[in-house]
Amino acid sequence: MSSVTVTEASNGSELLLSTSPHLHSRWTTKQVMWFVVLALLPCVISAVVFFGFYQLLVIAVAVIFAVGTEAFIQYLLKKPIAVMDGSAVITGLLLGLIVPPHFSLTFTALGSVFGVAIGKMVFGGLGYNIFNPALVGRAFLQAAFPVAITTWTMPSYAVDTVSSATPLAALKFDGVATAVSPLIIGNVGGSLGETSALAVLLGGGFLLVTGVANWRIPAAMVVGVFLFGGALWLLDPAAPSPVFHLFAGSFLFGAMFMATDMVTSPVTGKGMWVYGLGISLMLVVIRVYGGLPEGVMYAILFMNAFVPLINRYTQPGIFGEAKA
Amino acid sequence: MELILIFLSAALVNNFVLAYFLGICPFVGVSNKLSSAVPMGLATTFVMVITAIVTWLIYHLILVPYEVEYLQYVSFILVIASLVQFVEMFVRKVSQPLYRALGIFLPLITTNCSILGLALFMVLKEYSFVEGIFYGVGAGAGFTLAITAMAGIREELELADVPKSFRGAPITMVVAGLLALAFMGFAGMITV
Amino acid sequence: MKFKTFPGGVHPPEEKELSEHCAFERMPAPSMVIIPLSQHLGKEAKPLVAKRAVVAEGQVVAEADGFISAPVHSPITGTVKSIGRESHSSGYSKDAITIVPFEPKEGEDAPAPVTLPPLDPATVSVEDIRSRVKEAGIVGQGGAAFPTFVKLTPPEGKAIETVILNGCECEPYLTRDDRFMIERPDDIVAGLRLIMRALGVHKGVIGIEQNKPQSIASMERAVASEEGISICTLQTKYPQGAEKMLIKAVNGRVVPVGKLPLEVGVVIQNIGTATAIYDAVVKGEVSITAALTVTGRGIHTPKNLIVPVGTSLSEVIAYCGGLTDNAAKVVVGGPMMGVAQHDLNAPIMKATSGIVVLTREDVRRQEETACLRCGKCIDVCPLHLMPTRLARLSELNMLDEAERLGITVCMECGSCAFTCPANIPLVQWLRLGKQRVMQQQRSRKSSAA
Amino acid sequence: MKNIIRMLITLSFVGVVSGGGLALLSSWADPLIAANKKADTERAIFLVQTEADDYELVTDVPFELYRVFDETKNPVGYALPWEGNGFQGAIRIMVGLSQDLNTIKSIEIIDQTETPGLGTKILEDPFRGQFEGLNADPHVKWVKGAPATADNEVETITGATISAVAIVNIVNDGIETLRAAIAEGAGQ
Amino acid sequence: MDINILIAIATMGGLGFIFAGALAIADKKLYVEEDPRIAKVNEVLPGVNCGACGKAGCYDFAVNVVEGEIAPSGCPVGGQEVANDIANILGIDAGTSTKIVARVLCRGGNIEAARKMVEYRGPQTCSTMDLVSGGTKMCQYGCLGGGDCVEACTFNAIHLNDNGLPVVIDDLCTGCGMCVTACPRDIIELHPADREVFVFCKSHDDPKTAKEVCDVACIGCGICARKSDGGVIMEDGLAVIQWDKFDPDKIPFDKCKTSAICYLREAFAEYQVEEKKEASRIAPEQNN
Amino acid sequence: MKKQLTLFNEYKKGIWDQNPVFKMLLGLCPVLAVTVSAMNGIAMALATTFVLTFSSFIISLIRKLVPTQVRIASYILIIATFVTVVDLVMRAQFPALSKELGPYIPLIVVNCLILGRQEAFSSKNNPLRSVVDALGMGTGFLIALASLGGIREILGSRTLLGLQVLPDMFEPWLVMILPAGAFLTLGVMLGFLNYLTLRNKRKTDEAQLAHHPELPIIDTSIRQG
Repeated sequence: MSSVTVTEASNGSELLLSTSPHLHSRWTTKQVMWFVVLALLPCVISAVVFFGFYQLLVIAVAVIFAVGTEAFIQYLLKKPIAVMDGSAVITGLLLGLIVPPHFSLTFTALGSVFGVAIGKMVFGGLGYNIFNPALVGRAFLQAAFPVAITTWTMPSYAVDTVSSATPLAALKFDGVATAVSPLIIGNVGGSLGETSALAVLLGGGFLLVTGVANWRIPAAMVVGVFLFGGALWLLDPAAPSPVFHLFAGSFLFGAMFMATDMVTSPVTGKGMWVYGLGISLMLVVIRVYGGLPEGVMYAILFMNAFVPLINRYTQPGIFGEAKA
Repeated sequence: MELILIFLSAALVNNFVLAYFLGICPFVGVSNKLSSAVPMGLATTFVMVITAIVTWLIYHLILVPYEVEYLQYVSFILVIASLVQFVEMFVRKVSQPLYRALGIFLPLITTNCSILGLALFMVLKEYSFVEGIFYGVGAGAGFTLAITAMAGIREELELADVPKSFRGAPITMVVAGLLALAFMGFAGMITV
Repeated sequence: MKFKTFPGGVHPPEEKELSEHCAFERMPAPSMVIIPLSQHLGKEAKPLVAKRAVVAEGQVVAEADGFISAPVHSPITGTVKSIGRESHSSGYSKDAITIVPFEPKEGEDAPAPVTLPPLDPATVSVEDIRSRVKEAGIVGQGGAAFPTFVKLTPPEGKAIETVILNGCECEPYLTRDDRFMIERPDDIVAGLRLIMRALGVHKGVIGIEQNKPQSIASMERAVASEEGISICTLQTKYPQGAEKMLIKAVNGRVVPVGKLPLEVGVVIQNIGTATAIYDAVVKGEVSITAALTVTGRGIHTPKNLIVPVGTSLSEVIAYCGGLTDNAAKVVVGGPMMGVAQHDLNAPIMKATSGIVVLTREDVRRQEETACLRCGKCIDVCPLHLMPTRLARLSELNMLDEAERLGITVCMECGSCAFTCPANIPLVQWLRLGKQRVMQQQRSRKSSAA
Repeated sequence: MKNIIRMLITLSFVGVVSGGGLALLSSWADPLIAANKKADTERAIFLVQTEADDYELVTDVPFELYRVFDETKNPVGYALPWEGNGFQGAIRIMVGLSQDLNTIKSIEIIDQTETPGLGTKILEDPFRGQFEGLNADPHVKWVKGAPATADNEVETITGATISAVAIVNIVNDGIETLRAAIAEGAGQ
Repeated sequence: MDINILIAIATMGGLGFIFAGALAIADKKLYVEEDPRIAKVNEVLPGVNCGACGKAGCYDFAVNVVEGEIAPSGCPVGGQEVANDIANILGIDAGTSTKIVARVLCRGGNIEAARKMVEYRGPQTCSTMDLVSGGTKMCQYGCLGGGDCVEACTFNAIHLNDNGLPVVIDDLCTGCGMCVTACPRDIIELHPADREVFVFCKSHDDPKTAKEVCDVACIGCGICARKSDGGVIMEDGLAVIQWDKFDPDKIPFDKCKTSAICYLREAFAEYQVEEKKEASRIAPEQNN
Repeated sequence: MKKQLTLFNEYKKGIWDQNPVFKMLLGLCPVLAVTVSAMNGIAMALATTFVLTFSSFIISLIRKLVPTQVRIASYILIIATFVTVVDLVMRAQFPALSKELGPYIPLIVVNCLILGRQEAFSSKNNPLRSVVDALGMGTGFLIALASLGGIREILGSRTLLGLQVLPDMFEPWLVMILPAGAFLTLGVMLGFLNYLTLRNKRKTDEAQLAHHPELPIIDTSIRQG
């Protein structure tokens, strides 16, 4: 090795050393996350419009506790505090949007803490969780406070809505089907963010167009719901129609924001189809046969558990390797 | 139709592991690798079906006619213990690697509560012979499903940055808890 | 219009406009040359000269050692200053011969440059083409620097149908092949003819990415009257120029894992190689210069240059006006697969295709976060691997699983790391894992033997 | 061979000792267990038929049914144990019925596996109490989300609709079966 | 006697008899010969499945020991105690197992070794740094200071000192060699714990370069080799100790200008051990 | 081989060092299933301890007589006998408790803890030692079940041993008395205990470091067994 002066050609400052590639696309984790936050705004707005300003408080509490829990645990584990990547904000927002109107702030906070701590940080934080943290929080609330979380009382200050019961519960327990148009606009009973199909589609469309969310999962879910829901409907016209499945409850919200969560969905293209179809199948089965009116949350959590297996068995054949 | 419902009920709604806490030992112990979890699930299913058959016969042909139902625990467990020992010998003969992988858990399949649980529930629910078999297959399938999903998750978690003190059993229990939460979606679906 | 391509891949900013209009310039002889003995894939060459020996331009200073190896010639007339470890653009110092220009003393005469006799391309025999390519020390210009003569000597019994000339130049920034195609289309076609002769093939295809309209036009003119040679316009996408991807795009064939393109009846040569073959056979030139692009926003005047092999990076950079104030990274090769340099004394080698100097803005730091499992890397991997998983397996040293998932297939094209929003240094981990897996395979093999 | 004999002897011996010991124990325990079970049933009967003093098992129906008498040995109604599906599993209840089968005196849940704290509200008075003196003619109805208005209606439990509805269904099913049986002349 | 009791006895006795018989038959038909000593040996092993013995785990080690492929003292973790136990089971002499520990043969820490004029970006582990132009230290042979060995040690026996060099805690070190495998530069070696003198350098650089890149490099002058009567030989510009002929008393330690050859106790004496940093892997690199 | 522990230590090891639940993960089915309340946990643990102790005693008595092939079958038969005893007695004398613990009493038979101890300990040690070991393990089991049951009871129904300990304001978390709650509580508990263990170990390691400030130490003594 000869002398190592950086020659006069250089300006004397240090050079950078790293592996190839030396170029990088514009996407960053932060950007992906904040895009999702942005996409959730229409839902937040619809929640406030249809259910009143109190809901803003619920959402804020959910976000604050999610972020706080993440930061606190990162501090405990002596990891760099990375809450600014926005993932905890998303968890909080999502959780805030899937609780019923006028939900207790204490419970919201508890769900947030549980979702982030047990649903995410225990697994090692961002990128390693198996289950969608927001849904974990919601499932915990559902199991812990089943009455509170299925109480769809309409706050008096809310705008006029068709019915306080959720369309799905109305159908299941009272046999009352809700028309499609209020489902699209969102002036029906339900969780904060899920009622307005319009707002959900607006945000979801944004995610799909920018490529933040993979289109395959919502597509597979819609196909699935028509396939499985349609089959049951044809067999038994009393069952909800696929269109009703599509717009009622949190199907769209789940399809756009929950199922497409990168961390907890499959990484392979084929896997995404399997995953989406699986969610739809579970969803239709739970909605039609189950004891609960709504099943999006459980369907997604259930399929989350199988994502590692899906990934494993749908991994792409290596280019040039003989297909088995 | 009834038979299918029995199967689904045992496999999903009233999953032995996640709803009844049966068979937790192998569920925690042998779920760290898919390559051992799947055989374990299949072995358990196999033993379950055989158990369902044999215990039904013993119960209905010996214990009930002679009114010695109080001997069910002792007689059932004797049957199960012997059966498991057969399976153990068989596996050992057939595949050494599998025998090594399942390690001490093969003898402990004897103490897999799910198997005795199956026999007892079957008596409790007064299943017919054929129903009993379906129940056994369903319970086995449920166990296999749970342990396979768990093994998949745990293999994935090998790559994850799980805090040190939570590696191994604790995270497995947490995952099982979350799985149980997810399985709650099936509640109220079938009640056979 | 949809052009042919392969599934996967990325489209980084092309940045070719910095240098695509610059005609080749011949750089004057440098103050000193360092000629690494290892400028090619395979065994390094064996030195033939001693310290203080006087060598002539074009003289062989190190001979090929073994079948997969290539001789090395002196690019200048001069005196051997030293033989020993010197900087190398791979980042690790390697054995090299350092030659300083000849300074005549006491009426000594400079030795005359050594040249080879020109051959007539129309009549030259297959053996002559091969031996000339070998003698001239030509190595593949595509990046891997595989000794070209080996590729022209296919094993018995392999039927070759097509020669594909790789004019994709899919690496951003680089414009060397582009310039070759614009400036020397006829020589390229003649070179291709020679390759086809050597291999006994009647079909030649020149694959060019659609972002080089000038080249396409120029090459189309050149092949207009040529029987059996055609142009194939390809979609601009990285890594379109990788052998397997190019074959997939051009004739839809899939090269099996661990096999050469020969397996599907194809030989691929680079545009630069074809030119070099033409020069060696028709003009009798040996491989003592490198054609390269010096570009990037970190350099004052980007250029396409013909540079004597062994010239130090710093001299080339100085010739192009030096680095700008915000230059941050000097990459030898393209920005996707090239090597960042820590020592600008490293010499230019036969297969060096470019020097890209990136600025602080270009290499802005992005924080690394945990993998989001977005699957983008899987979407873009041209070899259909799961980069994120493999990288993690490699990080945790779980080699068996990595091997099972095909880590050794990876060609380190960098598409995954380019696209990764979490900014994980996937390529680095993959490379480490690959190395370890291969080491494990070797030790397994040796213990089995 | 010797080993085989040892195996046979050991296991048989253990079996014999265990079987014998347990037989002895069960001959002590069995009557007690039977008594416990009887006491359970009795307790339930007296809970659903408050003025009852005595009861007898009705033998000519293909299901379990007790006829209940007051202090003066006058029949006051029936106690009907009935089973059906709840949210999680089978629910077994005891239904106290008037002589004409049109009024429910009370119900008592004997066995259930409902969600603790939620489905188990069927055990509590706000719900269970609604059945006291409930008109069962033609059958019991349930309403959701609003207080009962008619005398044959019960209000379901918020959040546990299925469990509550299950009880109503079980009651109706039991009464109907019983009516059919009695219409055929049984139980007189 | 009560008929019920007789029935119970007959039932259980009969079942016991039948299954015992069945098992006996199965035992004959399906028996797989396994040396009972394997199980016994497996029991005395530490059971951490660390692979230090070079086998696929403790059970595999047990199989190999019983088959005589490997010596009873082959388990470095268990030490003499386990070796004796195994020997007892096998009925052979244990042989003496000397305590083996890892030794780090590089003294070029952050202070001694020159650095390249570059900023490295990427994972801060030795193995990955080694891939990128050989890390940021000028020396191509020395310690990279990324702490791969610290990570690799399951016994917490290696720590980095405040000079960025790993040090071994003898009491905790089991000589399993995990650190040796982890080091991409091969500067960690296993030695008997009682060896006191080492050549703390692996550099084959020529004297000029060696001096330039590191203050404590072996520059290949050969003085130690000449005085050592064959205890030290020169290999490609590097002094290498021949342990069978080595005698520390013959080495002129003061003649070694860089103290590349010296007593272990002096080699790292002035540096303190830093606490093992849990988060060192993910800590963000310094800003540019 | 291992040194003989004193009887007291033999007892003590089951409580923490080899706690059947927290350290060895044995007998998890009842641990999870019956710990809806502290009382249930305690009852279950007592029943288990009873079976464990008696079967340990019997098995260590006959340990030399049983051929290996029918070892497991004989052991489990003995265990099952004692379980039936417990079951019959409970059904006869404590019908309420028997109803509560439901089908989990017979499952004591297949509690891996019991068979595990027989395999690992009683079949190799004398009756006295076996009984002491069984009692130790039983105590450890009791501690685990009682604490898990206690936590779940407090959070799930805001009572402890049936007495209300949390104010009415506190809405009970029903999830705690559901299966999911059992798994989660045990998971978090195990994690926390692991954390304590790891921290202790790190402390001892650090103490060792502090003990030798100038490193490394030359250990010239060759280990002689």
